[in-house]
Amino acid sequence: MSGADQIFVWIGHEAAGWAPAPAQPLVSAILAIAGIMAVFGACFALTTVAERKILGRMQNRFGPNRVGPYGLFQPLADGVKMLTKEDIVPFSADKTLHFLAPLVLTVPVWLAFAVLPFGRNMSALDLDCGVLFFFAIGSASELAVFMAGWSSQNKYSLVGAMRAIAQMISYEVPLVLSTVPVLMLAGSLSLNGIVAAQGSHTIGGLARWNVFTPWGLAGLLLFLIAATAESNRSPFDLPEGESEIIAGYLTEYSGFKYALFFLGEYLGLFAVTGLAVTLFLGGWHAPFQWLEWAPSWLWFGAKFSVLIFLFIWARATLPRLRLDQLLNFSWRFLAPLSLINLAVAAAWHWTGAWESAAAAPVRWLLCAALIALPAHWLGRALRGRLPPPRKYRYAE
Amino acid sequence: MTTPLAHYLILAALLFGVGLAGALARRNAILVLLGLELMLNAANLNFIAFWRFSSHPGELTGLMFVLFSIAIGAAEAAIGLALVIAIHRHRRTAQVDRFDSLKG
Amino acid sequence: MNGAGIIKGLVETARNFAGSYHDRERLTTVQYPEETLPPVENARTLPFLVYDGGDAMAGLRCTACMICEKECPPQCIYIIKDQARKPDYMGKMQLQPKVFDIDMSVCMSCGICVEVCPFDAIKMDQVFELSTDDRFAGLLFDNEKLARPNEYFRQLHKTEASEVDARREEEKRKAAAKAAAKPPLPGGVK
Amino acid sequence: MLNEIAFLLCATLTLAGAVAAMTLRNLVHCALCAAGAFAGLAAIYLQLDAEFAGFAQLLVYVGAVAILIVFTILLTRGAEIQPAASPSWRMGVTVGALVTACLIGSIAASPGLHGSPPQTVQAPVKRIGEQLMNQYVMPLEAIGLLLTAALLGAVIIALREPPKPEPPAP
Repeated sequence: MSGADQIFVWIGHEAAGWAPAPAQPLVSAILAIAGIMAVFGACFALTTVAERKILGRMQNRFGPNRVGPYGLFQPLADGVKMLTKEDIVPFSADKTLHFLAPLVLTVPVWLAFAVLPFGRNMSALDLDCGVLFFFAIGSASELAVFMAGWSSQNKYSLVGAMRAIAQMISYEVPLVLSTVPVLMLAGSLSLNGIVAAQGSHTIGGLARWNVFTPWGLAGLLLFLIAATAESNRSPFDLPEGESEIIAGYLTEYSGFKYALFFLGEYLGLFAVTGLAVTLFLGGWHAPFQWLEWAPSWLWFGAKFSVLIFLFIWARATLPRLRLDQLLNFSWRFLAPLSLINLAVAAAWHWTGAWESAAAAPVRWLLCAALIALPAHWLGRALRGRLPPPRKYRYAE
Repeated sequence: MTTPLAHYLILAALLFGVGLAGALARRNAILVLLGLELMLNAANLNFIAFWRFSSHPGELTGLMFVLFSIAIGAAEAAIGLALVIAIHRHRRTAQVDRFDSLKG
Repeated sequence: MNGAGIIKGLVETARNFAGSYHDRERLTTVQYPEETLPPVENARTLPFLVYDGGDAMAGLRCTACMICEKECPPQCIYIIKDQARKPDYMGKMQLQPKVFDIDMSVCMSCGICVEVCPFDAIKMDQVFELSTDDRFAGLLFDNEKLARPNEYFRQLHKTEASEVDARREEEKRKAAAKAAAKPPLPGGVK
Repeated sequence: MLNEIAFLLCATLTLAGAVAAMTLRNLVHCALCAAGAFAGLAAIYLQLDAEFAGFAQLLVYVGAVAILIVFTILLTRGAEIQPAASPSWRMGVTVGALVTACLIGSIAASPGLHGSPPQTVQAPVKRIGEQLMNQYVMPLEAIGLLLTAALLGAVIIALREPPKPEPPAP
């Protein structure tokens, strides 16, 4: 264990040590909160500009490059703009709810970071039922979205909010179901326990991450798709589909409240990405045993960045779905597939004794087939429900 | 842990009273259902409090009861609200005192 | 295969992402204040007045005939005739404007003034960087500000300018021939 | 001391939310206040060391039931201002007050409700899971059946009835 690995833990201990003994738990809690808020606040600022630059490059554009070197100070300019904008509240709006909605969205999202382990000994709160806490906290965002849409007294807002809630409820099912195999095989709801369960190594020093198993790979894909929908990102950004309903539930928000919504959405994405890293990608563990010398928080950050890049990549590539496609995709494809994945995980667990060099690939391929074939059939069934490709009479 | 059991029980009693009064006094079927949910929650609070203050909490009986009760509450809400929607479709109202005939 | 199209799309965007870094050709954006697109001959933005010779006010082709003022749809042209006259390119005495104002904030760049001008005196410019901190006085251009030499016109719209010049030469030649054929009336042309 | 303050805060939130949910005239406000009350109850569960129950409460009541209620309100056009109470509201309030008085009276009369709990309680998730899979496996299955039945029932009840087939044209 190198010193760099535990540097943040050490700093926290030292700083809390200065405080009088009765206040020490409070001080270390405040330090943890400040650390999380600083890191993920900076991450938010950086991601907004990185996302715009990457989107630009993927569309053969430059992206923001005016404010500061390489446009890195763009978030500052955006922030100043947001904060100095007039805060407009519609005349007929429900003022209290209109004010509360961004807070109800943003505050619980910050709480979700409390249980994520960012490195060795680096989780603010080691809850025995951390995953449950994470999803329980996340349920507040639906209410916040409803509050925002309904209190604006605007039809676009209401339609956007109803779409958002329908989408969040539909995709929460595969999101939670795809985590269940991990919890089942780790035998723990605590995120630290789940990371510890992925800490051992197999032949060649390869780590036993969940993603290296068939059910883990399928679970990660299901989880990422559901997480994209859950955080209202393209291609599932119907609630804000600007071509149809202006900006959905954000239509009547401006200035700082809009910025809060923006912050809440990105933080929700970060939280769920952190959860994906923890559940499927081994948390802060290195992929190979001989790479364990690098600081654990660096590994977490690297995996986190890769997943965030994946989200941005998908956003640059895929067009927005229609509402019926969206709901059909969740209920007819993702939800059954995540249930099947549960059974595959059980099969994997049941064949746990097949560890020999000859049996291990058989086990892997068998389980992969068990999940790939249903995926193929479900996909065909889903496509069978789509209307036939449109014929353009005068295009030939 | 200094809050005595009596405080939790009194809170639960008050919650139950509020839910009961609301369920009896309001006319909207959704609010009646909400009152029922509050009463259910008051009972849950009692279970949790008694479990916590029992002499052998390792048995988890009260906790288990609450978990099942929460599931039943969710099922009840789903069915109740579906009924409200179905009745609203026929009678164009959600006021309980207007559901006064047996024929749809 | 499920998702084959998605993978194809992802590969395409990834190719764009990597390609835009090593292949400048892919980036079609022109970074405006530092670089600009090469001028296009047919580009037209706002009107200006053409003059011949060295002195802008003396050489102004405009004869204050008021046609452009009447035809201008948003009525952004304002002309007052001068009492003094001056000879035009054919030697004919013509009126001249005392005031010729165009309110550029009102002009809609339709080019009708150019179409109707019988003297080729008003033409379309290619400037577009007109930002000013005074939106009333700063965009009200008078004849001093509007006047541009014929060389400028030639530079902007080569084809059109050579046509105009050839026509004017032709007319000038005809007028000179006519003047040579007919002895001048006593008292000059009135 | 700190514990007592936290309890008072949560209890106030819960009761205020409940009272508001039962008295406000705008149904959407009622539903949101009820969600606040449910969240307050979840906080009290946490205070009673019942983490799992608290988070389950939050997940089910705030995340699902409150949203369901809100959806129903919008589907039944209940967002318009409601009459505050039925003609018989006095009856309802009286009955509620009487029941509450009875309960509180009996609580006050019972001895032994003022002591501290005997020991710190450990209710690890693992133990809850083991209990669910051993001692409570039948109730668990029953609940699963109940939820499935409720899901199907709710869908079928709320489903729009198919339009009656048109009589074939002569």
